[in-house]
Amino acid sequence: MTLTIKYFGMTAEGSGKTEESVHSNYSSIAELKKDIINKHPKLEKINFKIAANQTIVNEDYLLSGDEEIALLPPFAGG
Amino acid sequence: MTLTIKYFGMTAEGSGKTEESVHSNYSSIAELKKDIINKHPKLEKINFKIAANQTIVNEDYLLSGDEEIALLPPFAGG
Amino acid sequence: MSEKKIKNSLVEGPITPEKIAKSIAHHQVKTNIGAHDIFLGQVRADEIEGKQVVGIDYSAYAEMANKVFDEIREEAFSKFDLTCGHIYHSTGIVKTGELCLFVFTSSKHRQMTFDATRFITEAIKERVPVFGKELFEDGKHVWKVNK
Amino acid sequence: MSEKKIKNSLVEGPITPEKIAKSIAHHQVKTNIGAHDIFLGQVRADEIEGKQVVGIDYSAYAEMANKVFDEIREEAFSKFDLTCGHIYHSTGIVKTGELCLFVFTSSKHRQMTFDATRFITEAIKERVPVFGKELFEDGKHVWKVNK
Repeated sequence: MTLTIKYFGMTAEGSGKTEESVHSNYSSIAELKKDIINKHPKLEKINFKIAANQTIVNEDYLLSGDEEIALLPPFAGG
Repeated sequence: MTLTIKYFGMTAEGSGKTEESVHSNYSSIAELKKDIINKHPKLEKINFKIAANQTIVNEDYLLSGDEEIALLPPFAGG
Repeated sequence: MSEKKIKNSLVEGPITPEKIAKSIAHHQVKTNIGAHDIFLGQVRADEIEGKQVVGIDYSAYAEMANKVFDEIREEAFSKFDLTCGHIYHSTGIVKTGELCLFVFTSSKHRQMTFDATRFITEAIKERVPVFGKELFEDGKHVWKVNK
Repeated sequence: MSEKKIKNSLVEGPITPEKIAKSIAHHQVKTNIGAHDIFLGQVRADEIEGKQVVGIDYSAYAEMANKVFDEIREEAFSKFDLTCGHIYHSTGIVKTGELCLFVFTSSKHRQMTFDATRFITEAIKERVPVFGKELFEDGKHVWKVNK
């Protein structure tokens, strides 16, 4: 599968990226998250939620295809 | 004493006046009110509050001098 | 007896969107403000006994109204942690669709402005001697009564 | 899968008082409206560790943000008896004193607009993926976190 990973605010700052593509067969978000943190160790200390296809998901969400994954730091709207 | 009587909205419509002076020695608002209604019988059917010197008062409020009395129909601000 | 200068909160005719914009712009120099809440009253084309309201002719016991507007503003400042609080109410004719009331509060945080604007608006409806003649196209009228 | 047209609620740069005035003026043709409630978020010159904030650089996950703005607006319409409901949020730099959020609801009666504007504002703070970099004069920054 091809996942598009999007980074925002603190997670963009921590990874040095705003977007990247990942080709691998992850089963769950938890597995993907571990891999992303390995690649971008600064993200370990950042509190973020994960969205799959623009909806917040839990770590046990099962990835099923080419999805858009976003690493969302705390919201600051308003 | 000289009382200035002010009428607004429905009470102005009912009395045909916006202001008049009354020279007499009323003791209470109740007494004054009775006299005003005798003079302007259309006011009998109108629901109004009375202000003395710009403060709402009860009918047993005692008049003590030259005061400004206002007959206030229901409020419609906003 | 001490004389306190009472602000005039009454405006002749409708309150314009431009007045509101100007008032908002004036608050941009106050950089301790984080939140504004604005209530606007607009005249509705209500149908009463088959006839449509085309406007409201507002009158007020001006001296008392301004005194009560002032009291309400002071109560709001003592109840809520506000930076600013403004009230404007129309007198004279305000046509349907036009604005007759403008309540504007500002604070560091949002909760206080929400509470304050609501408090002020409710208090105005209940306590300020403003009267409204609802006008129909045929020249007839009824007197508006706040519920 | 049905495609729903999602409204764009994101505005580049600060929200101007003129935009607000224009939006208010647009509602004057809707003569069933009796009450509007407007919430405005303004950028504060907060002091953080001895340094003053000079502005916030907002970024957003735009597609998701607009989807969530839409959901919040729909929830407000289902909860409250509204005539209109609008949301605008800034992206990019908004300097202190400038406006970053504009929530505008309209209804026949006031209670619904008070409740709706508050509901929408709280939901935005909690659920919309908008991020804010608080900028200092020396070029440094901290990331804003909603409480």
